[in-house]
Amino acid sequence: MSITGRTGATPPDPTRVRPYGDTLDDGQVQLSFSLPLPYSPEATEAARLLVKKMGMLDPRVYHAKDLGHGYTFFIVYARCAASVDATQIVVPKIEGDRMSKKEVDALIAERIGRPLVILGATTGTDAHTVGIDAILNMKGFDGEKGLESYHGFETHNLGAQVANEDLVAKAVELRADALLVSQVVTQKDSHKITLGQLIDMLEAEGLRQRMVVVCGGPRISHELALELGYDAGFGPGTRANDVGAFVARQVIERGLA
Amino acid sequence: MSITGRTGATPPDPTRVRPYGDTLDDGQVQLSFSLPLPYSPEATEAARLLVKKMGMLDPRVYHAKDLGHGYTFFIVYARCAASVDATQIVVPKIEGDRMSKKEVDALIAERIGRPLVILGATTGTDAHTVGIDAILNMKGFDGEKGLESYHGFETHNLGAQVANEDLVAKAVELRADALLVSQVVTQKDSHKITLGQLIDMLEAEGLRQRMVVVCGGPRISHELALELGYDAGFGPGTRANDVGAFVARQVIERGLA
Amino acid sequence: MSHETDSKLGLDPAAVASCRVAADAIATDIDGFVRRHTTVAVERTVTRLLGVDGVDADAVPLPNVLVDRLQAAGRLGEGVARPLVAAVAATGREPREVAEAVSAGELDLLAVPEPGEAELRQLGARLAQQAVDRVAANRAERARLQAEMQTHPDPLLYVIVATGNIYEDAVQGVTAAEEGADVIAVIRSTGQSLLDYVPFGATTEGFGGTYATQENFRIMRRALDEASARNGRYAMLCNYCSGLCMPEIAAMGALERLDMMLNDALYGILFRDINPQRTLVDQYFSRMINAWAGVIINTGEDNYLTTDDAIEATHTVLASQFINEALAARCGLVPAQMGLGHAMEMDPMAKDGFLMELAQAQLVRECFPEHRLKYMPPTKYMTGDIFRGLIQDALFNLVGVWTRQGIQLLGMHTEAMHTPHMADRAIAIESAKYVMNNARSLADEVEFKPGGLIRRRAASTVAATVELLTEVRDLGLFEALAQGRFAAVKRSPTGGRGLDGVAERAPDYYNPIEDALRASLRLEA
Amino acid sequence: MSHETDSKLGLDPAAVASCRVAADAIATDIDGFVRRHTTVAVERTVTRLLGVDGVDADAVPLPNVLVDRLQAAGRLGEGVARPLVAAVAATGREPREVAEAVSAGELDLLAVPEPGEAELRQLGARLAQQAVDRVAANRAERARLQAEMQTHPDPLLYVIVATGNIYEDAVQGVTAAEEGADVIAVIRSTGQSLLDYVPFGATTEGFGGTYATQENFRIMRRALDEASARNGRYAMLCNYCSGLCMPEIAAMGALERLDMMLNDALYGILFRDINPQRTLVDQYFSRMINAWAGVIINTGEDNYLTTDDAIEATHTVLASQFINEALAARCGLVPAQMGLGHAMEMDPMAKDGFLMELAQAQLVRECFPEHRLKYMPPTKYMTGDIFRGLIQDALFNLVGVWTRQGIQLLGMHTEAMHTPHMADRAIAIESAKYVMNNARSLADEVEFKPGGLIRRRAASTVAATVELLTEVRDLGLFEALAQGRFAAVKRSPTGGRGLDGVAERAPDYYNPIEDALRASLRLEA
Ligand code: B12
Ligand code: B12
Ligand SMILES: Cc1ncc(COP(=O)(O)O)c(C=O)c1O
Ligand SMILES: Cc1ncc(COP(=O)(O)O)c(C=O)c1O
Repeated sequence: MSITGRTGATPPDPTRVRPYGDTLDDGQVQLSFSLPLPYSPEATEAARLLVKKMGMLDPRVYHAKDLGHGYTFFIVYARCAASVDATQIVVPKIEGDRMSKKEVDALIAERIGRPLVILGATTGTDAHTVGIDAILNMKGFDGEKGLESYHGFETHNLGAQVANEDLVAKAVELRADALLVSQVVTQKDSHKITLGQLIDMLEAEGLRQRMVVVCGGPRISHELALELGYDAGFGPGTRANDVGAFVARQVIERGLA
Repeated sequence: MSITGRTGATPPDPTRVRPYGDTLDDGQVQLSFSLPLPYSPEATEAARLLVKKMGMLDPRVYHAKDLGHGYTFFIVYARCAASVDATQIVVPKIEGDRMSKKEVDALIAERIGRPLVILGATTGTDAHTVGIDAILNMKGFDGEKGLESYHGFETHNLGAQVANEDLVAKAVELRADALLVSQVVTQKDSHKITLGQLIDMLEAEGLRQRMVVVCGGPRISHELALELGYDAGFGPGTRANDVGAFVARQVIERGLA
Repeated sequence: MSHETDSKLGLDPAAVASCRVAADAIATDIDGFVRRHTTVAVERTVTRLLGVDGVDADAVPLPNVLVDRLQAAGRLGEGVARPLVAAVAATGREPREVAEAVSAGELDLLAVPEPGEAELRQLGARLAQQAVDRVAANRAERARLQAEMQTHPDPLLYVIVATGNIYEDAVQGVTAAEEGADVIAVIRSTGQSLLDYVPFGATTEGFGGTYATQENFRIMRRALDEASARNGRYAMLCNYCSGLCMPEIAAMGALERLDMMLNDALYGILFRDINPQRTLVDQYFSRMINAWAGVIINTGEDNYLTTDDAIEATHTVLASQFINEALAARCGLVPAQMGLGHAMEMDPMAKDGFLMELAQAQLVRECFPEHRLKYMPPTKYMTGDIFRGLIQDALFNLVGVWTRQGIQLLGMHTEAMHTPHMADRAIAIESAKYVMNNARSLADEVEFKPGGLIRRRAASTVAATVELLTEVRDLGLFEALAQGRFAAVKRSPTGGRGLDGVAERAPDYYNPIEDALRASLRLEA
Repeated sequence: MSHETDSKLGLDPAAVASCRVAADAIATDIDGFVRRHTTVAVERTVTRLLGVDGVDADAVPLPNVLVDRLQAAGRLGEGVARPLVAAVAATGREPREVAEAVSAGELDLLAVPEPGEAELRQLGARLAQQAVDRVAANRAERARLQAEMQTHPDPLLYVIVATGNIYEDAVQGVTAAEEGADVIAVIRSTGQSLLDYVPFGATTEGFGGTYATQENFRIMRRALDEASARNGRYAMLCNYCSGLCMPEIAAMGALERLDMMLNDALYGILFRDINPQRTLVDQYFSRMINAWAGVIINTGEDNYLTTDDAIEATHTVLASQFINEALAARCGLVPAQMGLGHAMEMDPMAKDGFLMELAQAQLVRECFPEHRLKYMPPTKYMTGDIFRGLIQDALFNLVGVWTRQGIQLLGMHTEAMHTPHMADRAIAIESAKYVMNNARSLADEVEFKPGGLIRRRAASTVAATVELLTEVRDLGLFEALAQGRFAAVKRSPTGGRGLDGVAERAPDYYNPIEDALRASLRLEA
């Protein structure tokens, strides 16, 4: 790895992207972690060696803190020798231009002619409702009203701790056009398990293709949602209009209404 | 890498030490770095891929911040798959039990019988004196008086920005028993350059073996000092008595006085 | 403290007094309801305190075996003590042996002939007294240990451990105690509050926490006692006494010398959708146990600001604290045991938000001058930006020491990602110690300008609180909850989980533990 | 502001007034000395402002070529303007062409016949006026740009860039401006202050900074002007006007529209071992240039607390600020241009350290109510613990906004390891914006208890300051420095670097730039 820096207004090379501290390609990375070793010079050396094993150059342990009971915490800076080719990266994204509430309502009125029935819930033992409420309820989020306020949607918010079976039963009962599922707790991948089960159940009942099924939550990406068999996934900062637009477009595209 | 956790009061295995988050061997590491890529989902993906290239598992980009002008900052957590064998680590250390000021003075009085002449300076263009003052001057550091207060030492503090030539000349003039050199600025390894030069000059003059030569500073370790040809190196938090004890013992062991 | 001259906020003592009057009326109303009912959890608690523990072959806890039998027979309203004590009298066995026999099918709990009422009550009282004495002994032991060791000035530093594995929890708790934490709270596995039984044994695979089991309590208590002895500082142990097994957990905690318990029916109603009738009845009994055990309870008003807006809805927090105070007092809890909860949850991007938080925290302090207030850090507005998060928590710690809170729940800079890693907690403890020491005397030094933003904010919150409490008094608490007055959540008195475990007390309802506690706590019978 | 009723600290206005009286006497003494001397740097500055720039074949800057010649001939005391203007008159060339000719050996500067004194002075005055006008135009351009763009409330957010490569510096400065920094300071390479010439051209390999060269100034100014236009906020550019070339750098800054300059002889004396006589003379001229250029100067008293103890030695900071104020005023700098330096440098582990820092910061604010105080973050007690460091800086930012400082040097959590990385700076800017917005009105809201720790600390600092200033007045500044009254460092008037560049002014000393500046600034001739 040659550390060059600029000799003029040299732009970075996107095919060989490395971390940047204060000099182009210096590779500077900050790390912190604990080791199950008593606070000692040997522990500090272990921390240094470990960072070397990550393929880093010049690891410098700037801080070692005795956590007690045979554990030590470290703050390390080092230089990353690896690079990535940013020109080769493709991230799946939800397509279509952003639409406002008004535009979504207009699209539904024009192309579907009846309000779409949306069913929302936080499933499993997850008790977090703030995310799904932000999308569904009148109040909304970040100044953007929730789907409840749209003419184009008839929304049902089942709240949290909803068993997948109950959600599916309710979907059948209300002839839902779309299911909106929130998962916030991600410890031991519990979100993936709960989300996966729902898709299995919908497929088993032959319902999966008859509705739009999307999920959301702070650790949900569109990519992960696709992997889990959802039509879309919405992460942090999502606002209702984007979700509404996606649902409406899907229903139209797939001729579900 | 098998993530196990304890099923009882299982102690960690020192031959296979991995980072510890909240479960034995979970490998949790926090990283942060910037990339010269505009804030975008692709940049986030690049950050994730880069951490994978470090040999880490499950990298999760928790935060991406637009730094403007085509740069983005990331906070990532990931799991380190590597481990180190802590039982094999040997760190060179200064030998001998700690001694108090009184003990050092007594040792010198008894075994040498005259005050040792100590010459201290911060060399090169480095203007930081607080560290060397902490060791040499009356006031001392951390409640421990400096070497100036010892009966066993006659100290000369040349201050900062001292050229290596001037230091060597002064050492000859005062028939110094020990040189204490401080280096604080480490950018572009300037400390190593300046410290290395001094040793070269002392050797060229045939003086190196006739005195104790030690260095210190926030980024100096005993190991680095040995590599650079010094008798010892003192890092952050050093107190005068430890330096005094080392110098006195060396003079006695090497029969320099 | 609410007196004008003592108040840094220039609070109107009359307004504060009317909050207390309204809250007392609300509590009186609930008190009447509670005294007419019992629940499966209350009855299971009675069995536990009478010495029943363990599980049957299907891993069903023996307290459930006994009480399920009672309930199945439609006799829950009589209380489990009647048949249980009768069985003890009839068989000469210990209650635990009786339960084992019932579970083994050797004994039909409901077919045992009752001795005379006087004999039954005498035996019941004796067994109950043993339980009450055992709890008193734990309380004395705590007092002894605390007297021997150093104490830390308020706010106490409170941290959580939440690995899902009790053995990891113990390691984490011990390091936290070593670093200076005063209180170690063990977080529960996500699903537990909805379980209508208490799991048994040590947990090694919980989700986001371990189960509150008696064995887990024991493992943690032992680890912390050892650490306390090493450190010369008593480490308090805290767990969650809420959900469908509220009073059972109180009993377990009392038996294992827990020092602090999250204990609030309103939390369960609003955030776990537990039936309001069920959990208010459960809470009453659990709080008597906590009162007698010398446990500090923590209430959950801090959570309101996660579903409602902290700038708009602070008065709901204060109103609920007055209600919780009135409810707790009726169970024998003294102010020093009342960890009334509140939180610093405003959007950190709000201009002058720091001043508003300061006003709120000082207001709560002045309204509850002798209470050990529990102050919750920023959570909702914590993001993946751990560096900003550290600063949010530092400002929170500054407000905490400045307004002399009682229990400072330490914020974690990693709040938005995971339950705390060992180092996250260490960083949090170190920063709290730093900030609080560095600004220790701020409260003595600083005054708030009359007519300024801080005083105005406090005054308007009090005014809104008076209004809300008056309204709740007029509606009744059940109806107020149904109308969504708290946390922006609506909960009907017949909705949620656990209503089927509630029964009206029969005329011959018998609960010797309750009787003994009322006597010990000098509560109205 | 020092009036009792306006003071939050209840300061005694008489004590503050006696500080000013003593400081004025000290400055009068220095003034007399300075007016009798010139230096190689002053003379080189004259050549620069007359238009001389560039280097000779050996990379020696042309200003040095001219002045070295003068000094070699023992004629430094006459001033370079006399022969230079004479040469212009004689050859009809521009001063720069004259310098090139001298350097090429085509012209002997000291052999040119002088025109009559009147003619010389007329031509000198015209050339000087061009320089003064060019600087005035830059000043007007700054005013125009600032009027067009948004301004940020004080404290201004000040960050450094210090990559050692001016092209990286530009990238870092631009991102900082985008993130909200108000001032971008470009740090100098470690050795520059000891160089008795100004390097030439763009730097790509400095140590811990780039050289202060005119080309570097230009590169940064251009980059920041572009960023300012994009952001709609004017980004100020700052550099270091100290060391052996103090006035030359002032001239370069004036020509390239720098907005702020670290400019303090005391810093050079104490921390760079620069000769006191030399740098005090240099400072005088440099400050006149800065005054006319509309540059805000920063003084270096904050540094005192790195070699001396912040709790014990704060009064030395305040005393030095009064001296610097008096010295600066004599050069035409107005209070709004005086960035008097102080710092938050107490051991963070000190109990109630936050209160003491608050007292100090408020005290400095009240002593210098109209000045743009420069407030330095924790540096000495920053460690490798970046998490604690972030909090130290957050408390510093809180004190800054609470006491309404003028220029907030943003602390970096990585202070103990490296000059800031791009992200370190971004984190610092974001946290400062957060804390300052969140606590924006604190100053309006909070009062300090009479007789409390904060007021007592302020009063005792003022008392110690009066005492120290009186002592320095009696000793004279030179002797006080020799005795180690500041920063716990002793500096003799004949020690340190650069004394050989000082000369007594000859009776016919001529400096048309000084004359023009005095006239423009309406200073006593
Ligand atoms: C508020 C909160 C609570 C409240 C919840 C109240 C309520 N009714 O929701 C209370 C206090 C009750 C609570 C309890 C618990 N919590 Co909690 N809680 C949080 C907290 C502070 C904020 C979450 C939040 O409201 N964010 C704001 C919303 C608006 O953001 P969001 O959910 O991401 O939603 C947005 C997007 O993701 C998206 N979105 C979300 N869902 C959906 C769905 C669809 C269909 C779409 C399209 C979009 C979408 O749109 C939303 C708007 O943009 C987080 C920490 C944090 N700062 O993130 C912890 C956190 C989520 N909780 C956590 C835990 C562990 C718990 C407990 C289990 C702890 C315990 N054992 O006691 C309990 C039990 C709850 C349970 N079983 O689930 C952990 C989860 C750890 C993990 N990664 O698994 C966290 C991260 C805290 C921590 N560090 O420990 N919690
Ligand atoms: C104080 C200080 C200054 C003061 C110095 C005053 C003085 N007379 O010393 C002033 C303000 C003048 C200053 C200036 C500069 N500084 Co400075 N400064 C610091 C600061 C804040 C603290 C250093 C300190 O005093 N530490 C306290 C002492 C007690 O610790 P210590 O030096 O480690 O010493 C202990 C041990 O290391 C050991 N020890 C040290 N020396 C020796 C010698 C022997 C023989 C022995 C046995 C032991 C020993 O014992 C001591 C006691 O335990 C650090 C940041 C930080 N927090 O570390 C930056 C820092 C060192 N400075 C830095 C820089 C870049 C500069 C400048 C170059 C910036 C500039 N361009 O303007 C200038 C120029 C100075 C120069 N050319 O050297 C950088 C260095 C970056 C790097 N890694 O290279 C730092 C890290 C700040 C930063 N992040 O940018 N600085
Ligand atoms: C009073 C109270 N009880 C209980 C809990 C959480 O317990 P669980 O979700 O396990 O019921 C909380 C959480 O914040 C609480 O504040
Ligand atoms: C007033 C002043 N001048 C100059 C400097 C540093 O400049 P140098 O070390 O490059 O002379 C500082 C550093 O803090 C300062 O405060």
